[in-house]
Amino acid sequence: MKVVFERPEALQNVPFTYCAGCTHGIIHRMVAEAIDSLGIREKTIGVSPVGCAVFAYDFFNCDVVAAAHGRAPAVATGIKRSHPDKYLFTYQGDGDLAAIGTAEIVHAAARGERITVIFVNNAIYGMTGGQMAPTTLLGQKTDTTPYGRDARANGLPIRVCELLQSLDGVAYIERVSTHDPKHVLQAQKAIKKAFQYQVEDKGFTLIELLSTCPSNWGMTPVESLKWLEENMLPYYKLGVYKDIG
Amino acid sequence: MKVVFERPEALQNVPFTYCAGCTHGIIHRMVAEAIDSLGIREKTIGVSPVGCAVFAYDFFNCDVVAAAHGRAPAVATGIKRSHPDKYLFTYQGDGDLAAIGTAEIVHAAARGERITVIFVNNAIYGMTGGQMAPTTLLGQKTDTTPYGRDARANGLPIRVCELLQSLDGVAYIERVSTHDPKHVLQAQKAIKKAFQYQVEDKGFTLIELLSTCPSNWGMTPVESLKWLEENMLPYYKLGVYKDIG
Amino acid sequence: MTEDLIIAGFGGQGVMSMGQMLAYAGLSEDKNVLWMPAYGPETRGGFANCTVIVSDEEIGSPVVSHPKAVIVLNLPSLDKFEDAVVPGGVLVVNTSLVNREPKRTDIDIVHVPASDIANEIGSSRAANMVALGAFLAHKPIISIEAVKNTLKKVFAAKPQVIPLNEKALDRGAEAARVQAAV
Amino acid sequence: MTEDLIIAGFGGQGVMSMGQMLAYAGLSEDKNVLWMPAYGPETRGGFANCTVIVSDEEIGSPVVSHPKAVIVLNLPSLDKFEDAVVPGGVLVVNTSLVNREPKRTDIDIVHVPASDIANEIGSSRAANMVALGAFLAHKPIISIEAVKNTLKKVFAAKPQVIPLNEKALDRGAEAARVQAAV
Amino acid sequence: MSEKKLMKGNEAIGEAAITAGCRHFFGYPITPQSELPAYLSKRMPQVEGVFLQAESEVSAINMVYGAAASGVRVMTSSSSPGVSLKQEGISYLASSELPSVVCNIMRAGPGLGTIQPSQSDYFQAVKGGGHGDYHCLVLAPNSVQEIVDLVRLAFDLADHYKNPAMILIDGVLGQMMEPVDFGNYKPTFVEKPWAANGCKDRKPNAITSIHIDPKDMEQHNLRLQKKYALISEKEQRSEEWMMEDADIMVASYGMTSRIVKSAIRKAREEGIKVGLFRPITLWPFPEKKLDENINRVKEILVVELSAGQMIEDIKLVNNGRLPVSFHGRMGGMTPSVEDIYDEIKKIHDRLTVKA
Amino acid sequence: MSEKKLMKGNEAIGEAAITAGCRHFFGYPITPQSELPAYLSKRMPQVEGVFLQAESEVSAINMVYGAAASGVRVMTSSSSPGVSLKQEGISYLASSELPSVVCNIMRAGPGLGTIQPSQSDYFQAVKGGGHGDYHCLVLAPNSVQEIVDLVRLAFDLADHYKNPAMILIDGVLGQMMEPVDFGNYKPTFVEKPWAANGCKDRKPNAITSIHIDPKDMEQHNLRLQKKYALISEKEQRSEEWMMEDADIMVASYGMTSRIVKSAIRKAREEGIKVGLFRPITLWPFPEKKLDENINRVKEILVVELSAGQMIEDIKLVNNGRLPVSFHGRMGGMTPSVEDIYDEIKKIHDRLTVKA
Amino acid sequence: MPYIVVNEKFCKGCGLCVNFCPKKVLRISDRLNSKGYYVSELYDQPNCIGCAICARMCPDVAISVYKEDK
Amino acid sequence: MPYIVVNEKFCKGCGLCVNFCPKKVLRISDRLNSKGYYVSELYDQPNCIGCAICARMCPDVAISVYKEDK
Ligand SMILES: Cc1ncc(C[n+]2csc(CCOP(=O)(O)OP(=O)(O)O)c2C)c(N)n1
Ligand SMILES: Cc1ncc(C[n+]2csc(CCOP(=O)(O)OP(=O)(O)O)c2C)c(N)n1
Ligand code: SF4
Ligand code: SF4
Ligand code: SF4
Ligand code: SF4
Ligand code: SF4
Ligand code: SF4
Ligand SMILES: [Mg+2]
Ligand SMILES: [Mg+2]
Repeated sequence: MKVVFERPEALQNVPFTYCAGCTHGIIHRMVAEAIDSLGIREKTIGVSPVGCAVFAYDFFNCDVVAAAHGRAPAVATGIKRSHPDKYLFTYQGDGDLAAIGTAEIVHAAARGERITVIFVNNAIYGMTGGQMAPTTLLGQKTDTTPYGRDARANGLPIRVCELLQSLDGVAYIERVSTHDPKHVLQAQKAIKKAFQYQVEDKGFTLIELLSTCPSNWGMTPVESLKWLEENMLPYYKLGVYKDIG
Repeated sequence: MKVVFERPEALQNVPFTYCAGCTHGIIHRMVAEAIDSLGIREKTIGVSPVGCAVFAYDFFNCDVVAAAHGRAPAVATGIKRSHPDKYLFTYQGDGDLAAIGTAEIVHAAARGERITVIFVNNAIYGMTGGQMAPTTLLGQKTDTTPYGRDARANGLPIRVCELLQSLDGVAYIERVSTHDPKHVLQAQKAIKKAFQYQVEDKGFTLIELLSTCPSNWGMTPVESLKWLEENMLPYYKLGVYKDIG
Repeated sequence: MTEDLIIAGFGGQGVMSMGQMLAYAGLSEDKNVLWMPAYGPETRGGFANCTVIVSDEEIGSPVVSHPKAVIVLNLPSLDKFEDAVVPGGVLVVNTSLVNREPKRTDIDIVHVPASDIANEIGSSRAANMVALGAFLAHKPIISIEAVKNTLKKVFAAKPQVIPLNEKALDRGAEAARVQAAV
Repeated sequence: MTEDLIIAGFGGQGVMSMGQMLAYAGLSEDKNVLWMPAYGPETRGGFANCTVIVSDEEIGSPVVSHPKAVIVLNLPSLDKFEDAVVPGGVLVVNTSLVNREPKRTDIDIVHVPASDIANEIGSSRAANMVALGAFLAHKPIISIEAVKNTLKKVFAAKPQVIPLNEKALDRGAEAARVQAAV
Repeated sequence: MSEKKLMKGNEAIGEAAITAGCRHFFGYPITPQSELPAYLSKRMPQVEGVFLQAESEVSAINMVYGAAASGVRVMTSSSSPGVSLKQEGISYLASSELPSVVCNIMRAGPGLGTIQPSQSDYFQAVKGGGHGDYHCLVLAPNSVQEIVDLVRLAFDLADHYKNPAMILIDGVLGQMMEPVDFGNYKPTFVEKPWAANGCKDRKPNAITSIHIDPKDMEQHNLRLQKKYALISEKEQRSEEWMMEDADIMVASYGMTSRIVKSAIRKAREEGIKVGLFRPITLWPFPEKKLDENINRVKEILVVELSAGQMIEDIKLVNNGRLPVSFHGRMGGMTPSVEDIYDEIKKIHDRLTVKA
Repeated sequence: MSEKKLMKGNEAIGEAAITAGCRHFFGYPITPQSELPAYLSKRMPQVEGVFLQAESEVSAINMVYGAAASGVRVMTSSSSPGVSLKQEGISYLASSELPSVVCNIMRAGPGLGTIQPSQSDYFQAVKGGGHGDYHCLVLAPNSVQEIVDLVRLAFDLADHYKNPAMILIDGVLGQMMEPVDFGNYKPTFVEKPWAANGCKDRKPNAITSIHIDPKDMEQHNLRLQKKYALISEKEQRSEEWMMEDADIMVASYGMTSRIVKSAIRKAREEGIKVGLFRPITLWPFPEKKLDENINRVKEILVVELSAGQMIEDIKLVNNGRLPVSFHGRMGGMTPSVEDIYDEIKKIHDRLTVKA
Repeated sequence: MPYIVVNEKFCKGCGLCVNFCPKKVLRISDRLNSKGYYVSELYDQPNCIGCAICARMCPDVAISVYKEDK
Repeated sequence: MPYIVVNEKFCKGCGLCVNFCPKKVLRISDRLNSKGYYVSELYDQPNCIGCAICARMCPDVAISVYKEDK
């Protein structure tokens, strides 16, 4: 017998601290597999966010620097500019990347910073207990939109891929999802391609992954995937937003 | 004899502190005329930036609040949410709006904040003596790009209209120029329309104005307008980027 | 007279709301009350506990290192708080989820299969109320009546859950009384 | 011995570079030197002045309220600094742009039509050097030779401007000497 | 008589603000203050107020700047790292003299640290974490009821002095529940003719903090310093508890002072003459009362959740008169009643030997 | 012997950093420090270093965080409002123990203020403008030559103690030119096995400032405090000038100390026994030397460009022994030699009457 | 015959593997692990086709998949 | 006949009006204003057509334009 699927080397052998059924875990695995498949684990440095993935340094089996909330792209820039021969990825939630970290992500992209951004869009602030995120859908109830998100009062959701695609420094941006095995496979390819582009020194790369938060959405893990599919996909259209090839 | 052109009421009767030939002055006049033509001077509150326009409160004949560097959209939001019946405009340079203030402008636009943003793009930091701005062109020499802006080292210029157009809260965005009388007329119409949309409560409006900085570009005022036309127009394409009508 | 109590379990067992209920009830009896939560790290599903103080006097420290009573709803909570109870104090143990005997011999120990009883009467979620009933039967720092009245106020919006909770309190109290009688 | 000097004019008159030139020259003569700029507000085209201190001793305060010498290149600078000069000090005035007589009688006043002379010899930009020449002729805190040597170093990259500047220095010095002779 | 409600400290801040006429809140989520935005996101719409979650703390404080400049009562809140991000904005608020209320529900730093309670932002709050010479009014309640009282006071003082006011509490106080009585308070509203809210029938108003000519800027600073001196003269507040006959003074503020009270009770039971001096305003620091008390007692113990910050202000007033010792916990840990009691006992024994 | 160059203070910072082996600079323009980024944007490419203009001060300090975490020598600089924006980042650097150098070329606050020189960010620098209990090493040169020496020292100390170091000067010192000698200094590089620069042939490194369990966070804080105590023991630096026989001690730092020196010269000419005590490290504050001097003199005058900030640290060491008076200017104004002389004279007369 | 192994230390009983297994050969057992989760189990091994869909969807990377060496 | 008036207090002599006047009736004079700028002047009034292009391009809003009342 041969093992055809096992824990990738780029993951530490410790359990995640994510809630049961949270797709953060699937995304971790895919990132680790991309790193392994390119054989770059020892040359890869991750930058973890403030958000549920704040402990990512315990999970990835490579060097990891924990950034302040929203600043991962700046931290990654600092590292990349010091070690241009290393591969950098940031792992960021939607609050981290699209709210407090807006300037940092826009400018890292505009600079064409040679980093790979793993952007986990779960339409909520997971870690702090379920407040509205920039990506929270209209009508969605959260801790700080108790009556449902209202465009006038709370603003409209931000689509990050669409926002960044006009920037000349971007080499590759794609939005993928984690709600079923087929989409997970696609997501996996996208992540690998992003790292590949970095290895080839093409420019800034970002993969947005639609993800769940069963705890704060108040659903079971299976219900969460369904909710993602039915509610997030129509607004957050999957696909390649930029690819310089 | 009748006066067919005179200082608008919405300008104070004091000289500007801008350098000779700086198009900041033309833009001030156009904003003031838009306000006058809509008869909203007493209901208008301006928010001035940190940049050469930091003293705008001395020039506009309406209430003005001076924001911290880059934060004018947040300040304007604070005022608008307190006085929804008033008309708010921010007046911001490219450093102010597209560098340090990136998060604030993106989110004000995403929220569909009912404000009008007057965005003065002169491809440089005027006030601090000519450093690179996010909008500085490739190859352009500035105080902090002494060898000319290099994509790899300094990043690529940001096109603000293109960046913001994907946001659902935006009602109207147009890029105009100040380099000759014809374009000034167009610019004037655009500014008026933006205020008009605000009066009609349509959403977020922004007018980007290509502008000069004779002092830091090291050119005469007339040369500056030519340089703008020849160098900025090809990269910063004029036109309407969004108009919900 | 000042009574203090720590209630501990894991997130989702209703530890927090149970403590709040007690504090509300104390307030309705015109006592000074204080409720203080202690959460685990920002990540989910960890352990949770809260402190409740009920007193006739001004309440000083909200931080109680040696409470007069502890209610533990699961094993890790027993491990953590057993030693904290003051000598002569009370320890209520949810035996459904705790598979060892407490070691202390200088305190009163109330055993109550709270989760089992709760399941029996219809919802595992009511285990907290069963444990509370058991505690109050043993040590009536607040009357069970006051807690029931509080229940009515708190659940005014969804009255359907009131009977279950009342029943849970009663069954818990009963279990404690039976034990005392033994 | 410590010599201090304030040079004032408006932005673009070369006030700053003139001061720096003097400081460089002082350094080349192995003196302690200090150059300190004072700009107007962040907006452009305002007034500018700088302080130069040349000394055999350790230099203390860079802020000089009462300098031993002042060079003013325009009227507002005269208005601002006339009173500051210590009694017995020197005031050099660019009469081309200053249309009033200084009021002080307790100081040496050197009149020099610096802008006119500069225009005459080919570039209004050299007015600063004319004024500097005049000052040094009157009060040789540094030799004009040292300044000329400095010029050569500073403008090593564009040697074509050196002759003009040398000429400016000489013409300024000449004007001061003529005046002294009169 | 009004009824008592059981409320979390964070929620009480929100409700107190509403009763104080505050209808504008701009904030960004952070533990352990999240109950406050959650509460206000429910309550503000009910009173036709504005709750807006900003994209960051930087943005939130600048929204506060705008709202305050336009004359309304406005509040923001955060916890330590978030408050660090607000420092530029707070310096601007102070310089532009804009009345506003900023809450810091402190957690343990430095860095990301942990979400447990702390008092290690004292220096930042009272010495000025931002640039320049300025002061916020800093109020440090120690119970949920006092939170209500001081939040209201903060709004009134902020308006009166045209100055930002800060509510400084730790995470425990923010998250614990106690009964509160909202009583019959009426806010003291003042006219704000300086506000930028449209120049109908008057000259335009300008709100700014730039005074480019240093002479003007110095005058501006002197004006501010004069105001600070006045505030310091008029607004010092503190509590003395069991101090009448005390030999030992324990100085402590906020939640920590309640642990101290329990320790003092215990010590008093054993006849130790010890009392509490509790600053309620951290700035202005209650120097006058402290000074009086220092003249009466023999030794001082300072207890804080920090490496020792308020102790500097105590020492500055003490000016060498009495021995001052310190007991502190860090990183989210809190001292127990017994710990503090032990410290008191040690001092007591020392004093007894001496005598 | 190496030749002397005439350089602006801001440029000297840049060149000193390069000679100290710093090849990474991240900054954002602000007056009056713009000469530094301008200089380094020219110089860094010449030495294969990195000059990057960040989109904001917040971003710049976090780029510094990344570069420092990856083990290189790195610097940023700004002026007062910009430094306020860096406070969260500085707290993170301190907590994660990342060696780095931050320059603050102070201007007058609060708010936007003006671009003229000031020393009103002393509290922010030494007490911690960010959240939590932490310290930066704070060095305050008073000449362009000393800028060079202390910038180099800052890099060496930062590496040695794994701590951020700050260069605190005012705008005058940043913009004035003086001769400097770059001498033959060699930086003391240390191994950084903890750095996150790729985990080849070793276990992965993690750089973080979160310690979610308060027990761990307290231990972390205790470790930091221990380090700070060690630094305080070893790294206090100060200058005493004409103090041997002085009755009056004037305490002053940075550029201001030079005005004081001129005033002292003037006073000495008239036989007044006065000397200068100049803290060179503001943190750790030179308590030991100060203490010794206080035991010798009769009165203290503190001179600062602020409403009075360092005076608190002087008073804490003085602890009531001597009278302490203050002379300060604000808003970008500087005192004249005469002003300070007058203050000295006043004290002298007072002391003479007394005697 | 292919089979899978659930690392019970890692499994949180979320049920995603169960939900997506095309062969429906997985279920949540009544075994609690040390963290208090009911773990997933392969109750019908013979029908497992080793497609690894379960493993791909497992957020806790708790599943290894084995197949004949061909 | 149309004409323009330059507010000499405001004019900075930038020359934009001169550059854009379609009739070339403007020039920079040799009069210095109080700020030290050589101000613009209408030296050929009869040919001014009152088109206001100069005014529109004046960054210092220093120009007023007059025309016959029709
Ligand atoms: C400066 C600062 N502000 C706020 C916080 C509090 N905070 C921690 S995580 C978080 C948001 C997390 O949401 P997201 O980025 O979407 O990640 P998720 O947990 O959903 O994966 C916030 C606001 C903080 N730690 N620091
Ligand atoms: C927090 C902060 N950072 C930096 C500065 C310095 N600063 C003043 S204006 C300015 C840039 C101005 O450029 P821009 O916004 O393009 O306006 P312009 O002067 O070109 O019109 C900068 C960086 C500041 N005042 N505050
Ligand atoms: S809180 Fe939400 S995002 Fe965070 S680990 Fe739990 S389920 Fe995942
Ligand atoms: S510096 Fe440039 S942008 Fe600023 S006023 Fe002068 S010309 Fe205009
Ligand atoms: S998907 Fe993974 S964690 Fe979830 S039940 Fe299956 S094996 Fe367990
Ligand atoms: S490998 Fe395929 S068939 Fe086997 S258990 Fe997993 S999902 Fe089911
Ligand atoms: S355009 Fe205006 S400022 Fe310029 S020269 Fe003409 S009148 Fe003067
Ligand atoms: S109005 Fe027209 S024609 Fe007359 S001066 Fe102005 S630009 Fe020339
Ligand atoms: Mg999220
Ligand atoms: Mg600009």
